[in-house]
Amino acid sequence: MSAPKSLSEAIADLVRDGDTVALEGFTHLIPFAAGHELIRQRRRDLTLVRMTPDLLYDQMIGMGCARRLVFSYGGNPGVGSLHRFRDAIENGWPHPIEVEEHSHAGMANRFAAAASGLPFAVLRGYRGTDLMRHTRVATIECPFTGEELTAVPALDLDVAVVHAQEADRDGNVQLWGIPGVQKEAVLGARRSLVTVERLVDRLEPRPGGVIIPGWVLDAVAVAPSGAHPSYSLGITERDNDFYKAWDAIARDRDAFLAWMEEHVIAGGGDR
Amino acid sequence: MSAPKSLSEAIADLVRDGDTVALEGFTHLIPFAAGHELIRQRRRDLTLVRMTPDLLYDQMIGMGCARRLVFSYGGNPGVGSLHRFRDAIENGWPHPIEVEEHSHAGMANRFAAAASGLPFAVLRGYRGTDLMRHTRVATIECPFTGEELTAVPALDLDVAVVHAQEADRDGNVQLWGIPGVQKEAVLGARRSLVTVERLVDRLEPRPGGVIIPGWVLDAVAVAPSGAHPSYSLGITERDNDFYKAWDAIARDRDAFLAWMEEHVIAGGGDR
Amino acid sequence: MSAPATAAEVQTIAAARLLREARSVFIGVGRPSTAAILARRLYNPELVLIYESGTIGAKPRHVPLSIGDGELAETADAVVAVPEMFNYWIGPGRIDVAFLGAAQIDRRGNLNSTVIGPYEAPKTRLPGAGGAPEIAASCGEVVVVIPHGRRSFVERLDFRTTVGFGDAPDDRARLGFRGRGPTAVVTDLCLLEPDPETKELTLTELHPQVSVEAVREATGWELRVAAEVRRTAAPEAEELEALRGLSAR
Amino acid sequence: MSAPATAAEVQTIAAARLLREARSVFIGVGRPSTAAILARRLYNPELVLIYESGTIGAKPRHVPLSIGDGELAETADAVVAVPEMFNYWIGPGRIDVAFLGAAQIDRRGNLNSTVIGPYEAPKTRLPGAGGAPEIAASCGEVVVVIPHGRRSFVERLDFRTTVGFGDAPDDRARLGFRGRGPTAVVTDLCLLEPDPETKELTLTELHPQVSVEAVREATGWELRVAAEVRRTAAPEAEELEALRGLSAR
Repeated sequence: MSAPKSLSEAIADLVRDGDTVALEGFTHLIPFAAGHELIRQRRRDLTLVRMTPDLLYDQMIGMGCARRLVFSYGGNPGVGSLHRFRDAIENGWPHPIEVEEHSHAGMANRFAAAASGLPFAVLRGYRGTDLMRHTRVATIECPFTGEELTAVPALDLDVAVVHAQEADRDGNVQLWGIPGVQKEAVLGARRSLVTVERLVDRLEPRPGGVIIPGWVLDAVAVAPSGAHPSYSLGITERDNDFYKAWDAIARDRDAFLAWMEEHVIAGGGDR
Repeated sequence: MSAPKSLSEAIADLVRDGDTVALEGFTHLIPFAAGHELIRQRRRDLTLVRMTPDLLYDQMIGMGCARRLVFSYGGNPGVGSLHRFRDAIENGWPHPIEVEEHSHAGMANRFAAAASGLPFAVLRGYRGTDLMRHTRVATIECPFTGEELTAVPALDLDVAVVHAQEADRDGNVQLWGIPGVQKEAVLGARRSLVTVERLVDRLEPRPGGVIIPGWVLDAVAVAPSGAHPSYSLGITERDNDFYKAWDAIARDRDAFLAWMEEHVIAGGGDR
Repeated sequence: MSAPATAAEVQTIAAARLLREARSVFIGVGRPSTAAILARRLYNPELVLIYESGTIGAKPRHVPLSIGDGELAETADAVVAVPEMFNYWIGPGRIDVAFLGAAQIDRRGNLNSTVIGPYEAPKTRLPGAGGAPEIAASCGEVVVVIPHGRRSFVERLDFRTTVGFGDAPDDRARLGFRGRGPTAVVTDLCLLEPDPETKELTLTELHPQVSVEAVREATGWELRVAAEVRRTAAPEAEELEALRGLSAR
Repeated sequence: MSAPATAAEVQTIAAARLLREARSVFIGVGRPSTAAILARRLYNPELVLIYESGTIGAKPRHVPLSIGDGELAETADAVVAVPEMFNYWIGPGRIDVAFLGAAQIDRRGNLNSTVIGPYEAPKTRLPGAGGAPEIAASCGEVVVVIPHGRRSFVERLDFRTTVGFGDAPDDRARLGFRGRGPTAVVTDLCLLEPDPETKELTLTELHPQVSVEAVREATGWELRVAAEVRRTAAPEAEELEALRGLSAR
């Protein structure tokens, strides 16, 4: 890890067209600023991986960044549908996307397997469901008991992007609050970027703090409020009103494009 | 979880002759007080499980509690041999014990599998070693890549005992510092006991704090300095001099028995 | 005097009442979440609320919009990473009750939250599985909270996202599941419970003013009705007041 | 003027010098730990020290007696649970160099830390594997720090606890190992490195005042000697002083 970079430079350096990219954050600490930069830099043909696509991937799908989506829950939590995600799958707008879906337990274990450098993980899951026939899992037998369990393949991530509360000047990162699968995403990807609310001289360990050493990261970029409308516990609050308002914005293609143009494209890098 | 019990009552309630018991704590927070209580209560035929048997299992083996030992590193860290452990294996004193040994990676994954309610875990490990032929592991093939990996069976624990810094009056526990495999041990066992340095009215979350809710525990007992000569970070210090002195005490059967009689048996429950 | 209870309010209160004895409950967003928070408030102050975001023992004062709102993390006894939540807490069956919703349910309590229409070309793309398949397999029991109507109570699911009782009474055992499966389905009209033998969902309790006929009408299969159908106790003033005080921020 | 360097001190300093360029090093107790702490002090202040107890980036001022002393946790950048240490950090090959000790080593750098004598009835029961098998398989490279003598440098191990190069040059690849294996063995007499082709350990550097003959004498197999054998630079006063200042508490 070298010194912090600008977000636009970090994205330009680390993410290429056609990459498999996970922007993670489970409800909390979703890296919106980084996703918006990907939209502004017009990345195409990405395989977008996230447990919960949320508004961020709704936006990226609607802006044509995605060729493929790997996920486990594609809703606007507590509000309803992700309309751009639906429009892409149901109507192929702006273009068709491929879908590979899993359960949360399956996705979490796929991240953990990637972080562990293993080709697969084992869990009790998927059995008896139609998911088994529509996704990439396999049945595996316990060599000790003979019991049948389910294997899921490790995620194969080119890049992971996560958001955290703070980094020190050596690029060591600390996040606290709901930790999701961020550590697994970063450790499971070939390249990684962490956006942070702020730089500090020294990380002061916090209750619930997860520290990711700078030497396993490729870049850190400062992006204040970079999780909005998601949040950074202790620094910003979840903008639940925006989550609700998004339903109407995203329902209509033109309203969506106008909103993205005004707030993301024209808004430049300084949201 | 009900209210905290006395240590002698908790041990009497939870641990039976013949049980498979893990007293865990990786160098830090080793539950010596609980182990001494097991010695005083003359538990027999135990299968003793620990990654690092350390002085505690040296004492329990020497006092005849163990029928079987499951472990991955049986040394006095930084000092040398565990003489009672060696005497049992090399000379069958005070009686022969069976041994099942693993690597640390294997044991850690066996604990994690137990905590996950899975019959086995997968790792890259053991391959090419003589360990593979002398312990319980199996080769397993990745159903996606065909790669051969190693499976280890989940531990099958009747009881887990760990030590922590503090508990509140509802039996919620917090430990901090090196967390070892304590959470996995507690979650992977049928019954569990946590000894703590102190009771507090309310757990104040700490940096690095691991909180184990009282509702997954069977008993909490207060045992101040209950990790000595190991330590409870922030409360007691590791007694390195004792670790060094143990070498001479344990080397000789009579010296060992005399020490145990004086400090553990006659010392009663209030060490 | 406050307004009379709506059908949705009766549903939420009836669901909440099922948690009087539970030690721990796993909840998602929406009405199941409201019911569990209400239960903790009214009947069971020790009830441990667990969200798949990783918060164990959360104590929300209001109904959170998402399962990851800051208040959940701030008030939780412990917050764990998502892999730990599924591997150490849900998978091994550590949680007593799971409250789940769905878009469709069939007579054996199987759930669809994936698609309406064919999978490859769906008419409606739903959010997908989330945690439901493993939660329903592993938690001690499942309570389904779902609106009652012919679009949701269907003869045949478009997609089986989550197994209730599968296709036969012994399917859960055959699949190696730990939990007992759906023990109740709470709708805005009634409560259904599985027949002890066949595991087919059976009408056992009607909400106030609802008739058996109305439930039949809203059910997309030929409904089984228990020999004796109970009547849900009308919400108490205290219950209604508490529920209305919980509205989402 | 201070006392001249002992053979053990030369060994520790020679091992420490191998860490000038490393980003991260995995260390156990004893001389390997001293060497790594010395390297961080003298040559490589950014060196990340990782102990299997879960401490990442520990900054001990003294040599800890155990790998879990409080100072390691208190000064670490991060402290993780043991399953995470092995699964997320060691297994995937995230660590550049591992410093390991052993009771026996053979000509292909395989290690024994399990038993002397037959496994079922050992003459000497050693501590066992600990983290060594997976550490040696996965870390970028391995440096073995071991006293030189016919009891430790043996023709045939009594037990193969840890694979160096196995039985043949391509064994590591066949076994699917990530790391390059032992790149150096540092003893109190010399430094050995694997032959690039055969992977057999070869004497490449003699410590001050040690002869090739003395090394042969202390080696339990017919020793390969490089065409040109280097001479270890005598410890500098600064190196000796720093090493002597690190003594275990």
